[in-house]
Amino acid sequence: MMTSTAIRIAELVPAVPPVPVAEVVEATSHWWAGFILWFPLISLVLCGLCAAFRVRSKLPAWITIGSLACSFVLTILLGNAEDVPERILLFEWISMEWLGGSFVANFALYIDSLTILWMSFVTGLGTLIALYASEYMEPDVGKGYTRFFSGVSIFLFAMGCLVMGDNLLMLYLGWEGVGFASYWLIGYYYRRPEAVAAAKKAFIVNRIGDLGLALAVYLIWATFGTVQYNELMTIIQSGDFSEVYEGWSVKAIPYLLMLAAFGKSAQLPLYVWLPDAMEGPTPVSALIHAATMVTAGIYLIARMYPFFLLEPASLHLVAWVGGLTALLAATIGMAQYDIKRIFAYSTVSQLGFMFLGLGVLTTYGAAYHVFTHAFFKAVLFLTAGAVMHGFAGQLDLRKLSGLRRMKGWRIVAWTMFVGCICLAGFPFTSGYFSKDAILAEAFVTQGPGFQVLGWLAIFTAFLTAYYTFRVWCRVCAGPVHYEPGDELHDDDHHDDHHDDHHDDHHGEHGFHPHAPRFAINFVLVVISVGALLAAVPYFMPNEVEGIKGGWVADMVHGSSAASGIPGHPDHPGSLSDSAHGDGHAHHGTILGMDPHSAMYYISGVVGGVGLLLAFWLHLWRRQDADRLRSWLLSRAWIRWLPVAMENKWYVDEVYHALVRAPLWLLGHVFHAFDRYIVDGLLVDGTSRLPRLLGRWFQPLQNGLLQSYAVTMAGGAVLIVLMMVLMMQFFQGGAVQ
Amino acid sequence: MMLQLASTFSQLSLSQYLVLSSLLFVIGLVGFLTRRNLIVMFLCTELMFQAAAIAFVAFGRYWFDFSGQVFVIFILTVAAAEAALALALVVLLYRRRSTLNADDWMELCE
Amino acid sequence: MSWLLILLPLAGVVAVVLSPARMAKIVAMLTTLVVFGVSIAAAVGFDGWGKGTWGLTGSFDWLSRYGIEIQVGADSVSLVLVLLTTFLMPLAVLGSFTSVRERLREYYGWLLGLEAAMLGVFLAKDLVLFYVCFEFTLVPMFFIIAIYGGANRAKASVKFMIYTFTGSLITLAAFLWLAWSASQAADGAWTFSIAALTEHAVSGLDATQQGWLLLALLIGFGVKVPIFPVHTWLPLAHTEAPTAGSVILAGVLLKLGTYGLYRFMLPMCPEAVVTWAPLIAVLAIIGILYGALICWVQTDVKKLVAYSSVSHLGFCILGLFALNPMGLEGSILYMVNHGLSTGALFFLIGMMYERYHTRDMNAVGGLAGRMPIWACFMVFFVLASVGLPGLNGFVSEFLCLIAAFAAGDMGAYPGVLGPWYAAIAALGMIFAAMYLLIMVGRIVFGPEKLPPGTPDEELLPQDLSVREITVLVPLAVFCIVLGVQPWIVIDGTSAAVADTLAVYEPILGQAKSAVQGALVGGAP
Amino acid sequence: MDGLDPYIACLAGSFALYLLLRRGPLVMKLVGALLGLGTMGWLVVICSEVVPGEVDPARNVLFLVFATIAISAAVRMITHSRPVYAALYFVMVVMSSAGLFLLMEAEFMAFALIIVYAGAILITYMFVLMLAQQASEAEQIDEAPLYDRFAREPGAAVIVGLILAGTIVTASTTGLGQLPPPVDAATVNTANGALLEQLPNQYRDAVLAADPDLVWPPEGADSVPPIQWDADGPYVHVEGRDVRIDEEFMPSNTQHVGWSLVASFPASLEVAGVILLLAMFGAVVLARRQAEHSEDELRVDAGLKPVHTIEDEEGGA
Repeated sequence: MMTSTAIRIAELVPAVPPVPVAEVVEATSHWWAGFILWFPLISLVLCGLCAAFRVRSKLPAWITIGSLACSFVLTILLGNAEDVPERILLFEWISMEWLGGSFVANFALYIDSLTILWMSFVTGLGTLIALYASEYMEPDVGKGYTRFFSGVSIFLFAMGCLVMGDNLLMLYLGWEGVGFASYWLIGYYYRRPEAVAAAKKAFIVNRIGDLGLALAVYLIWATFGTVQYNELMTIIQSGDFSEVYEGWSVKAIPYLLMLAAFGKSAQLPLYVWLPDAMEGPTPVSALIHAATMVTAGIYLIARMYPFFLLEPASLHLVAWVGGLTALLAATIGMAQYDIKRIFAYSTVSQLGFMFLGLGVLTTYGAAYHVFTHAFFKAVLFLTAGAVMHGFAGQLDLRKLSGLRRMKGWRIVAWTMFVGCICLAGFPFTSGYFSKDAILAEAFVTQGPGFQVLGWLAIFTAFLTAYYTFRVWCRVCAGPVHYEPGDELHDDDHHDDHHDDHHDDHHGEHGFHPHAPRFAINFVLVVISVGALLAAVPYFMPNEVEGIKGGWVADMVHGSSAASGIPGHPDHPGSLSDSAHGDGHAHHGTILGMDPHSAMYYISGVVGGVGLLLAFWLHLWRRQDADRLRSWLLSRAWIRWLPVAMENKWYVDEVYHALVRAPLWLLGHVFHAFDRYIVDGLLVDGTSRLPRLLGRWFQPLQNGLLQSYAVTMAGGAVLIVLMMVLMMQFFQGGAVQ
Repeated sequence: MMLQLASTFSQLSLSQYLVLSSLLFVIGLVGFLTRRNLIVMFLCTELMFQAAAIAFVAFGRYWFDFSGQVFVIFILTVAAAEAALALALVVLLYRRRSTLNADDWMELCE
Repeated sequence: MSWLLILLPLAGVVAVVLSPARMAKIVAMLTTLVVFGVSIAAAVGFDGWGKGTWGLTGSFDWLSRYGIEIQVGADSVSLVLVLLTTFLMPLAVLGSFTSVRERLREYYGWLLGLEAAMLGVFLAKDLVLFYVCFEFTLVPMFFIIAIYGGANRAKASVKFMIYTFTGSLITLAAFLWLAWSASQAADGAWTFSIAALTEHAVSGLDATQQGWLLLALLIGFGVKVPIFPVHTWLPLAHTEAPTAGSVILAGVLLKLGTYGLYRFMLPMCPEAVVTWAPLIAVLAIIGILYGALICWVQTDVKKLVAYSSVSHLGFCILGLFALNPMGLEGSILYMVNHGLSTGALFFLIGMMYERYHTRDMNAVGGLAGRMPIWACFMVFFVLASVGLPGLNGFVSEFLCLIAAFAAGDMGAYPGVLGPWYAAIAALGMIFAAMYLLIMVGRIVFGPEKLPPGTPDEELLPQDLSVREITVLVPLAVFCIVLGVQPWIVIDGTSAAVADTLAVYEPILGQAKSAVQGALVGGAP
Repeated sequence: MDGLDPYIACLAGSFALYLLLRRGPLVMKLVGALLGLGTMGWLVVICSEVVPGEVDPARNVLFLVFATIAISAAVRMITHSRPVYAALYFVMVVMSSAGLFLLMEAEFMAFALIIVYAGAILITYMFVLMLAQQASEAEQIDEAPLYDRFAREPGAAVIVGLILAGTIVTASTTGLGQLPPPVDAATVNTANGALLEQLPNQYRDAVLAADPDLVWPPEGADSVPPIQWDADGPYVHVEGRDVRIDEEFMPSNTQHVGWSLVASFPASLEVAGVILLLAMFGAVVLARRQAEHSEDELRVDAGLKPVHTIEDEEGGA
């Protein structure tokens, strides 16, 4: 695996005869890989049948879990197969050819190690979270249950298309498909206006990103004449494209792709939908809005990394946007009270880290962080879900305390602890290693202000540790105390009589939280163990020489993102123009040490300090936190800070004022214009002309029969007269 | 010699009949336009038919072509049919408004 | 076969008129089904798929002195639209079983007459038949709107009639002028054959004359499509028409305009098209964005969908004037897809209206709980309309946009549009998502809200009946089929499209293959 | 000035008509009547001056009498304020035109006109008039309704009539020069003979009346021998000799009309029958519907419950 993917594929392509590419590199040995996609689709169809036959059991859940598990097994089998990368044609989709060109976008799979890496945690976590949801969604059996699981199935199918697709159009299909699944599931509680609004917002904001992707696809096709990965990589390798569109298209492509990635992965300026998306059921938040879908942006950039390397400035932008998003989201997360929202902002923040990693030339770091983040963030959301489920929708961390000491809640408390230390980057946890890989590279890589960015990122890591443990200390530690919520996901229960186990926690006298049962606990334990074990790949020996980072690095190395791995021969090393091409000659330092080893210490210390701060303010002396807050609020010069943080920096309001309101106004203006100017003035005005003309003759149309008769007779008589006169004049000889 | 015809029928005779016919037609037309009584209006149309019939017969006589008279038969037919339908309609209208004044039916106005 | 397709609906008209009123719908249903069957048989037996040839031809002399010989026939493009028409008609009939309750024979008679006229348009090979049928579509539609329409039907029907009629009169003038000019060129031998006139227009007219021809055609067909400034009849007509009327209006009648542009404007006046395509494309883009923004502020659901047609057909026009195979294919697909998804949306709105007697988004909402099946279909077709990949709308929209994008001096195709056209038009994708999801969010989701005066709980309308599901399922199936297997249409029409574009090669030059030549494997 | 004569005559006539139509003193109407009569005379003069040809004086006198009656009756018809009288005047027009038909040797049509027009159609008109005038005449027994007493806009109507009359009169006087001359005797004879050949019985009677010994139709001949003419009249060449045919056996006017009707216009005849039938249906349908409706109205007016209840209609709506 010393050569790059692109070259390998090029070798597979015969020079002559020039036949359509789709038929050339077609692997038949792994034809069953298509079933990774088909299983969720089958599950979708079966769920649909369940809905049609009004199944009132957990059957849809088991169908979904089973088929997702099958997909997972197939993914693992595929990962063990040797001859990746390969292409598997499933069926023809859009395939056109004409003299001098072609547009081929088939329903085909492109399997390489990056695909396998992504699909393994997508399908694996998908299966586990579906299992979790089978219990979590229990109150909705017979009502929304099938709807929920069909949504999950659609999501897995679309995500599969996104990750495994062989061309950009397939990716686009998956891209919009996951967007739709997300819309479908966020709006699951469709009776609640907030949920519907959040779903709509998610879809529309994502569409803005999709626009970027669509334009990127147009531009890529117009520039390179193909949208298939292997062909694209070959052309990039050959460098034979600079003339098209006077060269600007190649520079523009990465920015458009970036827009898409920022939309899907919730980065500045398009992150606003993600926190609102928490209106969906918690398993959805865990699966889609934490672990898998939101990492699609990272995948896109990793997959298209060669395009970004052609335009280094785009990677600067990626890095800065990622870093700033991370910081911004962390500051907002610090000031929220809703557990799920805190986790949502932390997701935005961590995604920012990943983009930072991509921007500072470590696709490996980004991918690794995606991998570990998928586990520990899933754990965090799932525990939050368990809490929500048990406490009738209570998510306010001020109203929950001491879960650790309550019967039946210990597993939840400790798995949440595991998730928290991973997220906080506590030494020797998985998050520690993956985050370090990114942070260190920020100091290593030369770029505009990357040093500053590195320090900002470290500061963000400190904030992360603080707000993570703020949650844990408030909710799980401390004295036992709780208030029930308003039972979010049971809006439509009141018209149902059979739901007996449910009635008792609605009772006026005393609220009994009902602790999670087997499925939830099992899934929590499995994933949290996974979150801890996610550190292991870091220590695995590399198959590929010259790079570090263990298994994940190997996986990334087998793909088009390989040139983003530090140590890879194609790695530019530096993004600043002066240092370009000099490799590691300008290797940065931190405090005089090698960044990689320095980062172990810095990051450990920062994480620890943040953790201690959280323990101090939120466990040992909770009153100090309140005092701090009131102190901040009472000082005019600093008051704006916590207020703005609690109000999410007013970003939603700004968007409303800058984008939505003007467009809405424009809509009304256009509507009025259409009605009064185009239709009223032009169309009706034109039609009024004949009417005016008609007014001259209107006296004739008085409704009196005989005046019509006079007119008619007069007309006829005049015609007769005219004919006679004409005959007299023109045939005058005959008249005497 | 001329058999079966008691007299000659010259162009002068024809012109006399045609002038008579046209005068009758014009009188019928003027009547149609000036009388307000629906029934009298129909009578005027009958008068115009009559004028046409005279012209037909005169031309038929001029050319010794009996199609002219045949057409008069058809005119009679049409007149009869028209009388039947038109009078039925007049009765219908009269029942509604109790008047035969054509000017009372102005709904066609716009 | 073509004659059969045109005459069968007419026979159906007679049968419907003669049958008792309660049998009218059955007779109409059977007729439309038989016509559909015949069209399927015709399509199966058609040997012009993938070739540019004509089939199913037939002719008879009418006024041979003026070269008016009624010729019928179909090439692959028109056959696709014939199939769309015959496919939608049984659904339209089935969909109006309960919504139309009076003057049944008349209603179904008009529907069948409309079908005959529409098929006549698509099957015409000579201008006279084309124009006669093109105009005759107005008559049944006028009565369908004027008799069975909503509260404002009188105004809507008159406006529809006069507006489109005025436009097409100008087109008629252009046609007659063209025929006259051809007869002058051929020493007084008249012909109205489309093929012959096309040939004459390309070879015998100079650029200025072609420009005038283009203008006249644009007015007539542009009103029908409708293109931006001449679209105002459409929202009114759509809103006031009965459900089946809206479906046919959106599904087929609008396609008469795009079909006319494809069949006449593109082949007849290539030089003028090359000159004016940017302007037309700009109008299309204005239509896309303008229509979409207006949709956003509508509260009448039907009006919203109607304005969305203005927006959607902008993409179709954009694809046509990209003047390359992808654009034309995308445009043809768009005609079909818009017919399916917008037709289905009109059906769904009609079903809602039948139950709640309102189309106001402020008055009704959150119907998902009460009508889950309806809600599922609604979401499905909205997504198809939004252009979710995997469903039909995406493929056509994508092809139109990418074709416009790549057509330009610098692009992969020779052409007169360019990236900016596509980039701005693509904003329509976002707007489409906005207004359609807002609609769904209000009438399908959200807290349940019923219009005031809705009867008691027991009397509340039920979910869709089997009949209504039968109407929607075929549409949904075809939405999916065309979404994942668009080659059915693309491969079938590719050669015809290439033939149409052949006249542009001398003007624009061949597709640039510089980059594509560097493709893997040294490619063609 | 010659060319304008007919126009001027028509102008005078129209003015006369206008005087008769407008509301005015009796004197003016008398003036109008005299002017009209004068105009008629002038027109006769114009005709005889302009158009070539001879007329039989006796017939001419009869023609003038009938024509004067017809036109006077027609004028009176459109000026009389009582519709019943108008109808009666129309009968007079019909009678005099029947007389004119007789002068033109159209006996059948003359009597058909009297029977059908004066006898049937006009009687229908009278019935309807009486039906319709009942109510109003009960109130104002000797006053015709206002709308019957005054002509509406006689000026415009007369102008229209003037132009038409001028045009047609000019055409039928000065324009006749373009016509071919009237039929000559030979043509008439040929036509009469041709028709007689089509009528086998009459032909046989004619031949046998002249020569009862003849075998008729002649043996061995496919068709009857043709009628020939010489200065003495028609004869048939049969069995080697000429058989004179008496002129009384020549086909009559009525036979000509009948033959023409069934031989030349059979389809039109059928259509005419259908028209009459449909007219009858139409009249029945119109009258029937009206009868039902008015019956209900009458009942409601009389304070009774209508047969077709109002509730039905409301339920239907």
